[in-house]
Amino acid sequence: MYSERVMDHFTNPRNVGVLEDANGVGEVGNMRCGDIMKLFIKVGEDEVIQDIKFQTFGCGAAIATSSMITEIVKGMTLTDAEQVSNRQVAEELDGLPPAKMHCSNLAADALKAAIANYRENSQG
Amino acid sequence: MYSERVMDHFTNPRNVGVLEDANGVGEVGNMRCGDIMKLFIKVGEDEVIQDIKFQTFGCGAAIATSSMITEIVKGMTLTDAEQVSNRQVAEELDGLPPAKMHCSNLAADALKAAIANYRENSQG
Amino acid sequence: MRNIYLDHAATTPMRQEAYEAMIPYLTETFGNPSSIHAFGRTVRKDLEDARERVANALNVHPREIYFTGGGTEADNMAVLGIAAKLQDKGKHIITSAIEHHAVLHTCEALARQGYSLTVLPVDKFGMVSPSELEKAIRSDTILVSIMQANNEVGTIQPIKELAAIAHEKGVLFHTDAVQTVGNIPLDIKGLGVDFLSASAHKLYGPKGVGLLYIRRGTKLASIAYGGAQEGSMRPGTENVAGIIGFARALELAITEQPETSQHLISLRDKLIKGLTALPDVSLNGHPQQRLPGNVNVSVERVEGESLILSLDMAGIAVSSGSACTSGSLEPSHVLMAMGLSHQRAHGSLRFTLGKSTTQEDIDYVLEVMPGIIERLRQMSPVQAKED
Amino acid sequence: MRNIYLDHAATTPMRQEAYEAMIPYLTETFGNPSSIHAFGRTVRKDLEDARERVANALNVHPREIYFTGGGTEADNMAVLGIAAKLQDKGKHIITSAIEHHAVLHTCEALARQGYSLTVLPVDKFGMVSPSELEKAIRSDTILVSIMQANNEVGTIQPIKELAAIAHEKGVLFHTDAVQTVGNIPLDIKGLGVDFLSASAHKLYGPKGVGLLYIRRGTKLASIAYGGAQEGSMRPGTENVAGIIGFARALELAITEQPETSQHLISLRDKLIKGLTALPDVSLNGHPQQRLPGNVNVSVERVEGESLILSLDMAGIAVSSGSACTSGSLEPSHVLMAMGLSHQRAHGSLRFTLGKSTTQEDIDYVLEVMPGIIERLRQMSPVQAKED
Ligand SMILES: Cc1ncc(COP(=O)(O)O)c(C=O)c1O
Ligand SMILES: Cc1ncc(COP(=O)(O)O)c(C=O)c1O
Repeated sequence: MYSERVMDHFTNPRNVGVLEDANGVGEVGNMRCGDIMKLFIKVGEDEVIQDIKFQTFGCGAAIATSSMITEIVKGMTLTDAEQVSNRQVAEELDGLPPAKMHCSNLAADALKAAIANYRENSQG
Repeated sequence: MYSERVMDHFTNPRNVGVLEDANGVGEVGNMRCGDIMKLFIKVGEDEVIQDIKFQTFGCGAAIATSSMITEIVKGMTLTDAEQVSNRQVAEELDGLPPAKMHCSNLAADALKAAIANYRENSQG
Repeated sequence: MRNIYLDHAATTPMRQEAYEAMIPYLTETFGNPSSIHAFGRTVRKDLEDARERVANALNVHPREIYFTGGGTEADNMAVLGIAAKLQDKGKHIITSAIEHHAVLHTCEALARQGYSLTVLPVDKFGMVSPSELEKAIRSDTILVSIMQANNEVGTIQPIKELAAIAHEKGVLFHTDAVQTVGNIPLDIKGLGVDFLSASAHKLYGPKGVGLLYIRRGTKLASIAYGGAQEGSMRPGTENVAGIIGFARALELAITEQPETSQHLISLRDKLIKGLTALPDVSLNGHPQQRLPGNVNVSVERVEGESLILSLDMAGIAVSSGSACTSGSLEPSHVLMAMGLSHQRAHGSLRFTLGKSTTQEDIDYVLEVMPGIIERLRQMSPVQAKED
Repeated sequence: MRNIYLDHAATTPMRQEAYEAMIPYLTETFGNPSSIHAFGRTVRKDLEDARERVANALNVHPREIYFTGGGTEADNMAVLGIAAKLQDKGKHIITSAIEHHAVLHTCEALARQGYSLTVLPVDKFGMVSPSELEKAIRSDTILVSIMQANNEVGTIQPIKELAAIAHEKGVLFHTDAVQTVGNIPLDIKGLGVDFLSASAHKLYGPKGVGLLYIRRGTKLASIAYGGAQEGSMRPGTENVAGIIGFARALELAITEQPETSQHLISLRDKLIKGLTALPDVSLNGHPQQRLPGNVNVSVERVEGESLILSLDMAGIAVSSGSACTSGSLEPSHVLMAMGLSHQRAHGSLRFTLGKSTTQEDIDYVLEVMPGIIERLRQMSPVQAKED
């Protein structure tokens, strides 16, 4: 069902947890469809993502995509990070089962939400 | 499917053929349903069936019932012979498959037709 | 690595006796039972012999047994067959909210075709209420279909009582007994049902074969057309090997049922006790009226598929009612009908024990579960309520 | 005693390779392909692999293959599925008078439900006329279903031409290829059909499994409801072992088809020649457009079941279109549609040859036939016309 990469990220998820000094937090999904992703980012002065962590309630795909996106965007500028799509995350994981492409593949959305939250915070 | 007795009568039918000096002939069945039985009887002065032969176009059950009835009624008086029923013939054969009870079990009818024919002949 | 199969409600391993009974029909004894030559007659005899043995095991008449291509087909035959047969009498059908999709989706298809459908609710234990059924029956009701035991949560319904209520009002009663045959005592005549579905692969027989019991004197319209096999109710050359294997498995399942049940109940209760002792893990389904081998729990703040994957990596095979495992976006309709929150439904885990399950298997499950839950909870954004 | 099986159109012996392919799935590899744990995933993979191999053998896409519980089920799915799907477009269905009951009875059931049915006649060889089809198509025609080759008389229809006529008028085309797969060259894409039925037990595979090819882009309503197996078209736990055995048998049948056909044709022609040289024995079906293994003759003045029984006692297994063997009071609808007299229909005899049939088998048949015919004719009240 899942690729080895998915199983690797499910088994050894990178950057799990709460980022205490986050300046952007995004949460997407809902309990109805059984996937909730929360991304914490710490954005530096240069608009670079210095640190990132996630918490996810969800299936193997949800956890793996969360883990994968933290690896992808760590060190990226916000502008670059915003370009990352859910599809790209799935590709980095060597694909996801068709049924999983929709509901469990929200990591890029969570990131966008976190970036939006950061921008709100830093403007206000 | 068929009892051993049926198969015995099918394989070694008794009294097959045309009775040249028959004084009663009965034919029942038709080609539509695929069973035709012809019974020839030679009735003596004492109304006893002295000889009997059959010709049958039909399945195993049709041939076996024809053969069986010739054995049953040979030597019987017409009054006794008329009492023989299709069911009785089937019982003497240790039964017939349900599907065969209707179409292929016409021997007693053929006999009745032969007796009726004899009576007609002897009255006329 | 361990290889512990605790998903017997999904399917069971074939038992050796059933497999061995099938071998001749997959090799030399290949005739078509409809053929009248010797090759055919041999197989016909063995097929009818199998029907008789099944009927004996179920204490019904051989002519009441119709072999099918599985439990789903048996359910479809009963529900669609009655609907077509009795449509002039009425078009109202009653079922329950926790039926297997083989019944529920079939009833829903009828509803789309203009039938009227009442889906009875269940209580928090998954129980249908006899008085609700009584209230639901109308003058145009033609069928009540309620499963004997639920495949997800294991709740056993009071079928005898429910069937009696239907019959009192002159309504036919079907029960899906796919999960019960061989698992609880089964007395079809005593239950008083008109139709009953079973499936071979749930009782250590082959996949792709089942049966529908049709009480003598009741008639169904057939839902497929062709040859005269199975009284024209299930046309098509019979899955002879499958039927023979089914018959063998069923006979044995019924004979061994008292012993098997006892074995399963003791392991089940041990597993329930151990799991529900873990923090925020609760039992789903009825505490007493429950299939011997069924343990269904919800693990708060954790999603079911993640639990399955984690257990799978530990060599334990189980299932879940989470959306991710149902192929749809919704979690189990059974758990939702029982009033579980989305979180508990998504975090459900079903262990279904079988004949070969051991104490050690249960011990091992209880050993690895805390760590698995802990790890996933640490990843979860859903926090425990402080008290 | 001899034991010569010449009833391969009824069913074929399982081939060793198919049986061996099935064994794991009747023993250790028992998971439910819908389960997401390792036990399930293994089986899912093997099942999808089987689908792919079948698709490759048939030169179609794996997603065009739907496994079923036999040829009858595939036929029902196609005919009932299109009828339900397109009922708003029209309710006229066209089939032929010589279809297998799996198609004919299904069409007749639709006719009872208010569909309009045209049953195309056939000529004395059992051939459907393309121009008759063309004339029969109406603006409300939704499906044409014509078998590729007839199971009784072996006549092969010009499916490519017939399908093209249907398509020209925008009508979908189904063909029952149960008797042809593995017996004649099969090019589904070339034929241009939208749906095609096949059955495993006619090609040395197991009983109770078949397939429906559904051309991509066409859609059927499903006729059974339950789980999401086979794209929800055939719900219910898959007959995994059967499907795996089917795949193996089908692959091999297609690969070996040229060789098998050649073998069968030479034996067939020898048998036809020998039988029709006997007095008042005539060939039924088409002299050229004929299945490689099919020999169907009528023996004047003798009834078919008697012939079967006599041959059976001589160790030869064959079948007949006589009423006695059909379980009804009427002889074969196929022979009657071809205009045979009742006598010739009742006196029909079908020999269907298979892979393992030998020259010696044919010699032996030709050796015993004269005596058998003679004996039965001597019992017959039907006399030869003197000329
Ligand atoms: C032409 C044809 N169609 C359909 C069928 C039905 O196939 P099955 O017996 O697998 O249901 C058969 C054989 O019985 C057949 O010969
Ligand atoms: C309660 C119940 N009914 C019906 C079915 C369907 O049976 P089958 O898979 O044999 O079609 C199942 C199992 O899948 C079941 O658990």
